[in-house]
Amino acid sequence: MASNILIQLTITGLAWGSVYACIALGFVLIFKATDIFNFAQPELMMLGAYLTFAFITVLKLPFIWAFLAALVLMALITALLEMLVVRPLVGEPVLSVIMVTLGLANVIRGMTGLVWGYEEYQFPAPFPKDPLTIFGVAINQAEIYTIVATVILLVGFFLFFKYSQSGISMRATAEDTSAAFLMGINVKGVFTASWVIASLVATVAGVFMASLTYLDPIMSHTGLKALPALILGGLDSVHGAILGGLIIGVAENLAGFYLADYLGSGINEITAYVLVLIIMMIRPYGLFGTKEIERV
Amino acid sequence: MKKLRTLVGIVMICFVFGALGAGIARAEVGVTKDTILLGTFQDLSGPAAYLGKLATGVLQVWMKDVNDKGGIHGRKLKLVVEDNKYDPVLTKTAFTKLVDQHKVFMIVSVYGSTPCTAIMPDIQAKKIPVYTTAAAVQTMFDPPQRYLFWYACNGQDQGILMADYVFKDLKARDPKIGLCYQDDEWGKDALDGMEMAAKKYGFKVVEAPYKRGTKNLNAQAMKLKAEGVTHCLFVGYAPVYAALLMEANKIGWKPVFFGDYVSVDPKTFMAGDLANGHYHIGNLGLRHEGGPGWKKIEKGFTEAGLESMLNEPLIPVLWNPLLLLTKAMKDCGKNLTRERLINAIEKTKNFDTGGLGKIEFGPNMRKGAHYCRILRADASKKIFVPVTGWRQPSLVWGKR
Amino acid sequence: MGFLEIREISLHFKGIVALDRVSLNVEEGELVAVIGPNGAGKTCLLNCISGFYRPDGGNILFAGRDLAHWRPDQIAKLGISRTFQNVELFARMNVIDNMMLGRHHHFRHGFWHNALFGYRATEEAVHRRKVEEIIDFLEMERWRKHLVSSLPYGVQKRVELGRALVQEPRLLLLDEPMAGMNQEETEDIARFILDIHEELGTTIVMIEHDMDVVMDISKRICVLDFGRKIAEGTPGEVQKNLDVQKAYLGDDATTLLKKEGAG
Amino acid sequence: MAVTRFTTRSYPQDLRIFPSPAARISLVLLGALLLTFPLFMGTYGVFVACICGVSIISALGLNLLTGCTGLMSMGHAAFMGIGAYTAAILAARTGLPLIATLPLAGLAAALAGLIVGVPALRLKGLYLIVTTLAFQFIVEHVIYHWESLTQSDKGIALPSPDLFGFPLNSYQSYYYVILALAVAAAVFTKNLLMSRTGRAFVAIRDRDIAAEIIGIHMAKYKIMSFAISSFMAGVAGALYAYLLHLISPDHFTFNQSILYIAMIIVGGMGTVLGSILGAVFMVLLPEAINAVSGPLVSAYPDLAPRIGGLSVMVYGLIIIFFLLFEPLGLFGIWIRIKRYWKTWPYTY
Repeated sequence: MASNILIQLTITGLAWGSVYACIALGFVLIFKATDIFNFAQPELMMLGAYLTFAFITVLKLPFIWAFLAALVLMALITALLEMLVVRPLVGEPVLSVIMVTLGLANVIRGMTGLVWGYEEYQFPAPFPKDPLTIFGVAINQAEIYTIVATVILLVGFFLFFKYSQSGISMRATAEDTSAAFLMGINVKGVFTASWVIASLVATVAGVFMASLTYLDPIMSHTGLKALPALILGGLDSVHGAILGGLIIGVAENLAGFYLADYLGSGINEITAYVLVLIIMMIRPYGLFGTKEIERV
Repeated sequence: MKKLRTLVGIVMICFVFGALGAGIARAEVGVTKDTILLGTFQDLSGPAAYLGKLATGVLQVWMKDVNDKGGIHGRKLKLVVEDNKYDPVLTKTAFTKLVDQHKVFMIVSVYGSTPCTAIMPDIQAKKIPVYTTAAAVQTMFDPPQRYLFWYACNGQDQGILMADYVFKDLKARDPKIGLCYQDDEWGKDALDGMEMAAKKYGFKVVEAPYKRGTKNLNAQAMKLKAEGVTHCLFVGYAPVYAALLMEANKIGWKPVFFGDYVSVDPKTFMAGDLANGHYHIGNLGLRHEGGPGWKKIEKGFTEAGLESMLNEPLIPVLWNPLLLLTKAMKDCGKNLTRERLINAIEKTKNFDTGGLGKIEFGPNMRKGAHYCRILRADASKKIFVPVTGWRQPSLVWGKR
Repeated sequence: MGFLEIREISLHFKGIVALDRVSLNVEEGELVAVIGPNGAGKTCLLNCISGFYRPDGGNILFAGRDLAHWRPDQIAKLGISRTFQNVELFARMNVIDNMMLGRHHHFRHGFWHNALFGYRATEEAVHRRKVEEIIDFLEMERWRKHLVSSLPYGVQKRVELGRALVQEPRLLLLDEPMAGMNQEETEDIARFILDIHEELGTTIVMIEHDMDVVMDISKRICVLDFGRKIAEGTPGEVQKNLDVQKAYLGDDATTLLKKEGAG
Repeated sequence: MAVTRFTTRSYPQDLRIFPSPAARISLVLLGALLLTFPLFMGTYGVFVACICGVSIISALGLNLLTGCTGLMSMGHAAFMGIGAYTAAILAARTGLPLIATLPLAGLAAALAGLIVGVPALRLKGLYLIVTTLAFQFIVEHVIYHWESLTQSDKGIALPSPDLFGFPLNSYQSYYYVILALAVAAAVFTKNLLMSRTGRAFVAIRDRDIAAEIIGIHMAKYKIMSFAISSFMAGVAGALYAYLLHLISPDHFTFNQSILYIAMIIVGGMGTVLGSILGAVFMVLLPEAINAVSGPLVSAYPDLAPRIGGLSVMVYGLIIIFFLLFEPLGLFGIWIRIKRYWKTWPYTY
């Protein structure tokens, strides 16, 4: 029984961790390519979920088409945002760029509020509601899909960066923007592409988070936990972001079960932050991040 | 030297204006020959904005109804709404603005434990009637404060009522009773009630609190399941209740659920069939019962073009007190003052709401709701059906 | 014991050898130049002296003190100041404020004094006077209140030199003070360096690429290549050194030179 | 930053906080206006002014840390919370007077600042931001769950403050306390920025490595910046607590931290005047938004549950607008207006 509980908690934790990992992945992609830290990533996640929802309920599209339509629309929106709002700030101090994305986060959140209001909606998820029972452990099908989809995404990204032409130019741009530019890589294109890809991953995360629960504007606040996940893994490491997300997903669910009696009921909501604080004390550049050599 | 003279001049002009402003005295603040100015702060843009929309709608319909019938002794009602975004500081700002700038007669229909708590000291200091609050905090009416009227369903009452029902009506044998609650005053009140009942009936409460805004209730559900809970009371918002139901289904845990009065809400049915057959505790008349009170609400809302709000079962929480207020204001006659109004509210006994639920205040009683019913959710029709009559908890609520 | 003694210091980055058992002695009042091709480890050497990098082996002694356990700011306080290869000025401040920062550790009163007794205009004025002296010395009067980011590159380098000077250093480290300058500016800076060396008597260690200047003004030259010291001596000696020629011109060129000499 | 080409001032004159006679005269006028403010503004106006004052003190603190030293903090509200709760607990339980609780609240927050500051020494950029974010959430959690001390969301009610036996039971009288402290904080910060400490902060912000090599003890100044900034936040929090009479964990949330960041961006990073302008602007902004959204809602009741999005959006747009078009914030606009009038009528 006790081990069943542990497995059950871990699987749910992994599902949530996958969602955090997807959001964190978006953060890393943008950061690696453009050195910009996009605080609006949780909001992009929320927007993706809401758009999918709107396509399903208003246009009565089947889930998969609605999802694809949302992906396309999100790609367009983020490409525009990147070109109009973020690009003028490339090269500005880190602080102001971060602040712009914070402002962007507010704008997206406000627009979502204006359009859809502050009510909760049931998300018409395509996954069967009844759990599967495997070896006496009941597992939500949405959770399985979340985990599987994240794994597929990760493998896809790995291959994309390793072998595809655009993946390689993105890596090159991340390594040294000006050199990449001189090598004839379309740096602007890479910048836009990184934002677009990040928004697509965010949409996936949003759809899964909404499927696991429901749709409401507080989603973005939950999505903020991808930040500690990211920092935990190390800012510049893709696999670090994924692992960080998973670690935090599992850790918070376990903490919610085992520690809530001792440390207060909200402990699962702050587990991520406690973890990141501890890790920062030991390794100031995250578990997998690289330590920079500074020069003068 | 010239500058100094200008300065003195400016200061003196300011004094004169200030004195003029102070000099325009009225018989009672907010009441003129033909108007009564009411104020309210509502969450128009925060996390509880759906309530803000509802409350403003209810107030609109009520004022139109009163004014169309000639107002209160010829005085028309006027309303100032301030947005507080459910934020304590902005609530305080809104309160100060209503009282000191708009100079309202009283404050009506406010809710939310965080915002209402933030202005408690001011209500006492400024002696402004606040009628009524629907904040789920015991301190709102216990100890009673002269200027603060409260009308909602008390957490303690619900905790006790649930245990009463489990032991007396369901006659459950050796039940394990659990409580999943939002870990604020609202939930803790319910926990208090349950613990009082636990002493009486001899059981142990299994607690599973969660933080407001939490989306993943897996740990809570697992904990309740691991403890073998058979009857579980949920205190929190309806969507979270639906999430808990789904989580319970996921882990194959099938207790009898009780929802509190806030989850007597169509959003509970976000969980679909999973919500079917579970119990709720409610203190309000329900629309599908078709009582005269609800008929009137339906008419008013339809005329105002707000039909979409009618499926909110919580409307009477805001509506009932306003009916009583109309009567109390009329009882005051032409000489409407804050103190006389409060006395009039206290004196109104056996007030008829048309089947919407009881409301009654007394000289030392600021808790307007005393009776509840146990309801049962019917997922096919998305309604809640009463399974008991109006009842009071078997234990008397008290101070923590 | 020397004034600045560098004893066999080594420095590695992720397996790359930046400095390999480099030693150098500088006497008080000397002007030593460090030269070498790009990536020879010259700047690393300066970074080790100013405490920004910690050598993996060996030690550095300054006026008899081992610098191994001193923080960069403490080393600055000991009397070592420096300029940087890429100008490291505080771009959003004006020239005076930049130079006042150089006076930082000369102030006697700190935060508490300022907070409790108000603004110490008298002390500020004392240091301001020193700053103005250096400004006069480096002939920068007309840029005093300009934001440094609005100044031409050559002037910025001069401001940086000024900031190092107001620290009243006993040892001045200059990292390519003439890089990216035109002929006139180079001559100006060379004159200032000589003035500093002769009038103020400051010991100077300088990295420079402009061979003409190096040969002109320095008394002793140390040559680094791939993190190793390959030669040391007077300009004449260094010029004749075969290793140095090889390092600068490559193997083929050296053979070419030899052949020409032979032929 | 103005560029003056011709200066006829002596060094001590140049080193004054308010160099020109024009500045001093306008200062006197402003002072007179501020002193007489409660006489012609209603209670509500004074209350809002009080909130402005508190926000100014807090924003000055954050600007010192973020604007001047370049250490971004997303946990400023947490420091205010620590100050507020210290003051509230001391005042409610031990009955200490305002004059004692204010500095103690500041010290408690400064202590917390030291605790965050030490690990922050090794952290840069985003790592630091997320660490302060973590601090914010953890403090919120502790305030919420240490019920025996903080009474959780029931909140702590504070007694009416008094100063040397003179009761400050109205906003009007309390206004003067806040005014005095806000002015003191502004003068203190200005003074600090003009001294070697302030210069060291800015040097660390612009080029930390160079700063260290020219002799600035980075660790010391970073921690100092954290401590001073959180001290000011703590005092502001305590003032806030007395002003509101009752504080609860909801007063010091992450959103508040973001609001303070917005204040210094809108006002102008790293300047005293900027902190003041930004704080006032952001406190008054909801009023302006309400003036628009109020009529909108009464015209279209269906908009009511959504109109809130408007204010969230306006906040975001304002932040973006300032960063894209006016990075110096309101301070920059002010400087431009000043320059325009200085050369008027010879503007070209």
